[in-house]
Amino acid sequence: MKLLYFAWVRQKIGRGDEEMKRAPGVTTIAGLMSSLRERGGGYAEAFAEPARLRAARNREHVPFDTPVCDDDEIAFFPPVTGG
Amino acid sequence: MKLLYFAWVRQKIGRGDEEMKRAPGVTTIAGLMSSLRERGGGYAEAFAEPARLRAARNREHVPFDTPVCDDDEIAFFPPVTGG
Amino acid sequence: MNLRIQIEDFDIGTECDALAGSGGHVGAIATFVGLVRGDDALIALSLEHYPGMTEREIGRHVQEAQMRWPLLGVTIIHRIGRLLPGARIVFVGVAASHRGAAFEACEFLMDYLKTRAPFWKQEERPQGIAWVEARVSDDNAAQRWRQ
Amino acid sequence: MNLRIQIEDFDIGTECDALAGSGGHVGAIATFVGLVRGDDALIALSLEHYPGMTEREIGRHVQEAQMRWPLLGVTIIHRIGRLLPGARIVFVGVAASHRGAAFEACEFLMDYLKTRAPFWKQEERPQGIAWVEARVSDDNAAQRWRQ
Repeated sequence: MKLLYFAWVRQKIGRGDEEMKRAPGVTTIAGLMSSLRERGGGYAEAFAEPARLRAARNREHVPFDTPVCDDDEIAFFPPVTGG
Repeated sequence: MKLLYFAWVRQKIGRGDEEMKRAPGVTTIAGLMSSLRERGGGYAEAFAEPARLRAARNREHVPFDTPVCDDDEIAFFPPVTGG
Repeated sequence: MNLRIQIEDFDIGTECDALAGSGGHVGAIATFVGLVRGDDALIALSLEHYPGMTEREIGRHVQEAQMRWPLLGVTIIHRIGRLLPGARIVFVGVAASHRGAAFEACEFLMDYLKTRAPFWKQEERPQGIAWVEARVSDDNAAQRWRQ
Repeated sequence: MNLRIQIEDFDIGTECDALAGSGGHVGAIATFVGLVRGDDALIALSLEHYPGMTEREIGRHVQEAQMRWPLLGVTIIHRIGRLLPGARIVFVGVAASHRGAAFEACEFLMDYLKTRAPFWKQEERPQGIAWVEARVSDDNAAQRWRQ
């Protein structure tokens, strides 16, 4: 899985993207968020309040209960503010 | 009085402007139109159908019953078509 | 307000730069450029205006726009004379802090210019030259601002 | 459709010339230029986007505009990176035969870009740097096109 982070999510985590092997128990975006939060540190901060976050799967906005696959590109970011 | 003609009114009359001494009986724009029509030729053509004309007195659109004075600038033209 | 009735063409970039100013207050510039369309084998469009009255009437509508919306700048350029298809004929540019005011004032001014500004147009086609008659649909577009 | 997300500035005159084309069919070009406002002692605005997704989402809205209105050309340029007050940030240009379609599509696209396009903004002020939160009033402006 490729993970992308934007805006303050990127800043808290300290990087804009990373490759990650999906753990067998992670089947949805919500599950992925939980597993990332458990990493602690900047990840715990970034994923502390899911209501402040939005997600995209393969460049489409999706709700958190969306399933994830091994070769997905998943992005996390705050609500967009427009240009 | 200064008279101005625009668009096809100008073309029918054959000139764009002229100075004219107001005849004593001419007290309104309608009266002025009648006196111009009586000149015949292009004037008669230009003023044949008042409904097709509009008038301005001193650069303001006015109805035909508007009084005219000796030093007025009176213009006759078709309804404006915009730019 | 920058209002010009002229034979010469104009440069859109230059006009937009002037509208942007240097104060950092302008956040939005809405512009409209009208071009001569070559529909129905049009050869040329010739515009005539009433010097003095045209500027006064357009100026009055710019003032009305400035009362209705919080504007930071308005530029209107209207060309006259004989124009070929594809030629720029009119420019309206409106600067404001926010886009809503800029868009609305720009459209308001264009609706006025296209319908009630003191211009007369002559169309040159293969079959001859004819004066353009006032149009009802355009009047409706201008009329909606009166409601 | 001409869609660019870029760091570089753009030239409004060049973009308008491209929209005018050479066919003589374009009668109306409505444009919008957004500038960085220096309100509240703003030092700079920095924009970040999601490459790939931003273009796809904007492109989808351009397609929607093309279905709603008879358009002859659409250009959207959005700058990213760090921009100072007075800098141009966005250009939307719409070409059509008639002004109504050009104005409406231009405003529709701007309402979308300013509210729901995948950009994030950071404001730099004397007291510090802060991310801009999504605004409700902008959402309302975009929402009216859904009715």
